[in-house]
Amino acid sequence: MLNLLLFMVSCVITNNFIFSRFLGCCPFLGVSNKVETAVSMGIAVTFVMTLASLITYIVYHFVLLPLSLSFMQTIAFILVIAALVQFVEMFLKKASPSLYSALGIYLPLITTNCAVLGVATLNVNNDYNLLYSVLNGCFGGIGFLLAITLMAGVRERLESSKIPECMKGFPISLVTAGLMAMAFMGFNGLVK
Amino acid sequence: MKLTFRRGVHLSYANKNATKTSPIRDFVSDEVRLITSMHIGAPSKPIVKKGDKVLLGQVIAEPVGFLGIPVHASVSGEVTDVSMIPYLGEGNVECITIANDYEDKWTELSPLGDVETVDPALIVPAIKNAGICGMGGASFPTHVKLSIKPEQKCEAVLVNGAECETHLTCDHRLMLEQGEKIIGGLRAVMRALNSDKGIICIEDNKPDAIENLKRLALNAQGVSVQVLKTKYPQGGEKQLINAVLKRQVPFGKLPIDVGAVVVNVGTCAAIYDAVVYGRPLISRVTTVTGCVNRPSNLRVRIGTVVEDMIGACEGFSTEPGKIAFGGGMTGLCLPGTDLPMAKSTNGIVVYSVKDSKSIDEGPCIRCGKCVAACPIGLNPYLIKRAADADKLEEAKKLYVNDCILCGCCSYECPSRRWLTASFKIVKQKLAIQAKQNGGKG
Amino acid sequence: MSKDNKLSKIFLNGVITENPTFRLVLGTCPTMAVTTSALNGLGMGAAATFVLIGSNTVISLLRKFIPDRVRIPAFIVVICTFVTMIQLIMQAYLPSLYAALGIFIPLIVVNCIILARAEAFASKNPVLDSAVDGLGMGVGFTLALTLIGAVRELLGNGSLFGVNILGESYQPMLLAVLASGGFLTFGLMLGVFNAIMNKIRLKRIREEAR
Amino acid sequence: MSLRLSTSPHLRSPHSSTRLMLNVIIALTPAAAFGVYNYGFKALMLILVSMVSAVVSEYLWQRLTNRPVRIKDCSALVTGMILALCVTPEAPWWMLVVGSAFAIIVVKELFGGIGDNFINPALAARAMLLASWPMVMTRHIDIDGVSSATPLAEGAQSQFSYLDLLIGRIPGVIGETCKLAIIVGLVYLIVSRTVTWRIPAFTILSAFVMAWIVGLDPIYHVLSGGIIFAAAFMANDYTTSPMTRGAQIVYASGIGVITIIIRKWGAYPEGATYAVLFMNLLTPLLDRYIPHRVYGHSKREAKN
Repeated sequence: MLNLLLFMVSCVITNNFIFSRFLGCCPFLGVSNKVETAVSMGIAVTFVMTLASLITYIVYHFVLLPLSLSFMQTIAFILVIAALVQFVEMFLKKASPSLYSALGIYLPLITTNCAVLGVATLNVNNDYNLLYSVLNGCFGGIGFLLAITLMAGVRERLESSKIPECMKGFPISLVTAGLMAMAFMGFNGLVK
Repeated sequence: MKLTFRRGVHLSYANKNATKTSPIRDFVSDEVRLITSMHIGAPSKPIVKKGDKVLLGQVIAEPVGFLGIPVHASVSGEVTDVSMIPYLGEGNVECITIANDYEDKWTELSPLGDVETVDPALIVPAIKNAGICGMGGASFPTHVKLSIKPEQKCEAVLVNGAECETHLTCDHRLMLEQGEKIIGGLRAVMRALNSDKGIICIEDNKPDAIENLKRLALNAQGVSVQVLKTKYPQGGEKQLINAVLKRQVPFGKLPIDVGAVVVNVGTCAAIYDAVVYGRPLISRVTTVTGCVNRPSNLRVRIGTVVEDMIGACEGFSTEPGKIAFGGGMTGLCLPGTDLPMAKSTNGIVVYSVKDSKSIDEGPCIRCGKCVAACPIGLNPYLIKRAADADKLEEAKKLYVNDCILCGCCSYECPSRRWLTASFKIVKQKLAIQAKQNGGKG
Repeated sequence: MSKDNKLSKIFLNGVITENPTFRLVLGTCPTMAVTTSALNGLGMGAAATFVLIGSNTVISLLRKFIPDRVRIPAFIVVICTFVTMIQLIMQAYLPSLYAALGIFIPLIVVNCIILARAEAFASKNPVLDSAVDGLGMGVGFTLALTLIGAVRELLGNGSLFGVNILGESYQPMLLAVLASGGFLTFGLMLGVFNAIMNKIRLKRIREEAR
Repeated sequence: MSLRLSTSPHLRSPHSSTRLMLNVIIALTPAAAFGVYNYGFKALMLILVSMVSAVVSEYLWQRLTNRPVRIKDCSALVTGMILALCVTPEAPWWMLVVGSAFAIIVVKELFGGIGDNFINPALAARAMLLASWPMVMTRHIDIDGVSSATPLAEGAQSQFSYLDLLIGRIPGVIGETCKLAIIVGLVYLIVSRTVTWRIPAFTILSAFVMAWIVGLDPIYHVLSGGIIFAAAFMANDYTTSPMTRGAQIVYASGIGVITIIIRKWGAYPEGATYAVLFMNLLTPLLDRYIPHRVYGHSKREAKN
């Protein structure tokens, strides 16, 4: 039980997808202008990462391994994820239009979010069982949500700042992320 | 127990010392200039013309519209001019000039008699006829404030004796010297509103006034004195209600909606005169202080010209840099000394050239002192950010319309940013916008 | 315009004018993740270049046959094929580099540069142009990654391509090779790059005005 | 006679930005003086090097980027001084130069200068130094100049009495050891109305409670390490701390709790630096989601 808890904490903080694994940086930098959109994006990513962990686990262990097609891993995963995102989009449109209007526009972006394919690949590389895979997806997503929300909060604050011309946009966002990553370093060793 | 509201600022009140012990002096000048828009609402309509002889207290301009109140001659003599003059950011207003013949002959008055026996229904009309408006600075017509709907109940009448502004001591002196009138006026208001509770609210930096009114209140039914902590802007209507009654007036509502009516001490004394003697509002106490040789509290006729009042205080002590109607936090700058004071002018403060230097804005250091000071609970630094970028909608979402322009944020700002000033502009712009939209719809 | 001239223009476009890292800021994840040393940057860049050239060529060849509606999945399948190829090749011949780059080799699939070039260039242009475009973009990416890797390696380790440069007395600034150093170095280098570009643009405008 | 027209208010508080920064410097002086008394000339040199290089970095940057030079507001001096006070007296001087330049240029000026940084410059610089040169930054000497372990290092817990901790007879960084000197400075800050009591009080209180909950000696943990220094001079840094009362309380409590979490379970023996940095990240969100209630509006309305 304690192990599980520590694992979750490590997924969210010490092994944060953004600040220590560099996965999902594009949406992290691109969709963090406003807190509201950042939160929506974070939730969408968490959702897809959790589902993707589950499904890629099944695909890998019940299809690829028995057929000894594990070298097809990447191609299989990316197709599964693309299909999954499509499916989630369709499902949301039908089942919950309000949620769809909030998250809808972010879903297509998630297909090419490396955090999603990353978590699937990491699960396989680390030999996680089903529970750990899903937890890795879910709490990794929550870590992403945390990171992008904090980032959006800071960036909203920076809106009217007198940032030098050459640093505007990506450069200052990257420096911000770097300083944030430094603050996260304090939690190193929290999970041995 | 001393009560207060949340946040606000602690000011230095040393600048009150110059006048706080000097008794009220009477001063009458050769000429008065009475403008017709001394109150909020449509300007009154002059009914005299050049050359007319007028008596003291005679109606010289008639009320117009729901908020209207009449203007009375504050001296007896001859009308020498009726013309438009520019006045304090209101554009041109009509002004009636009367040369004083020093006879002080009263026009025919209709007193109602003792405040405890008069028919309550007659009190509010008498107040309207006396031309009384809020004398604490807001100049809102008092009869409108007291005309409450039948379904509304006034639980308490608050008398505002906080005088939280700097420099000013006119209310303080009035409470010391004419406490009976204040309590009498309060009783009249209580009877008019059928309210059985009257609370005189005074900050604890005026212990002599508190003592005086506490003693006098013993003989008045339902009247008590509430001591408040000294903090700015304690005398703001909303803050006072919050401090004393622990209630907040919802946005867009009036104090009466939470069962309260707030009346200034000066207004109370004027109401007493109007009811008991039938006298209209022709004079008031005004503090003249700052760089003048003899800072004083003057009882002057309404419409006295600033220059004459400064003369009554034996002139400037140094070269003046800035002269303002009102105290240091909300005072309104005068372009010259030839303007007359009005019914709501509670003080004239002369600043030296040194104190009038323009202040350069520094960058915001986000110290949060403005947030900690705002008595309304706004985020002045955010509103200023929106204002600087001319984002009116954003400023509106940040509740800039709730701002009471008390000046706390500007006072506290270590970077000397012009917060209150820019909020005033934003509010004006929003008002214009709302008017235009209203016109279209 | 001669053929050679056009090709060299396409090539330089990828290397400088539209440098995927410094101008377009695409594919940021590997840019920061693997650039702890110049060699890793070079390796990552080379792998991406291989995939870029391959996918651009194949997609350009197939551009008339792929129906518009399924083009994105089709592109991904093509890209994925090349990624799997390079993955297997590296696993076999460069196991240590493969281990250092970790999951960022399979993640080339979702690297926006590659899909973006397929969509914006290869699906509209002939084979040779597309291949050169892939090469240009790849070289631009490789150069940028190697440069960032070199700076981080120099600061964080005092060495360049594994060779000690700054001597024994240099106390390495470990931060540069940590995650946060990745963000900071990339951000600051991007800022410097922008400043230089702004200067050049300003100069050009001034010259034109003259 | 020409009269100036200006909008109210006509009075301004005596606290200018420069005055506030000078107050902070005055408040830091006892801690700095004790550091110099303890560790000698070397500590004094480090403090001066740090302050000077901070000011020089700011001046150069502002000149090079054609911005108004604002070194007169003394904020760079404060940053440099705080940075020097939270490094070990064993640090080489060039490290302070790198640290101050990083603090001023990367953390502050790149974001637009004073008031625009989102994270505490001195602390970010300390974290940077700690991450870059961990061996040097964690080398400590005791007051006799013998290298030894800080009171928070494993196995060192029983070596020091509460009194040792309070008056600073312990190894540690230049300015953080003598809690008494820091408290004197803090009291000055509060009395001079430079800062309010809320953030320091809640930081220390929450650390105390948290230490007690997780079974550590609360008095020992509050008195050792940088928690009191952080509470006095870092947590209530104007620019990076929240402004509304509720947000300040959450922020300060977060610092105390995270400090103890890092001390108990983390890899670093001392967590105050990172706790403050982490809560700095939350500041914009706290300010936004825990606003003051606007007079005459309901609470729910105020959140949007």
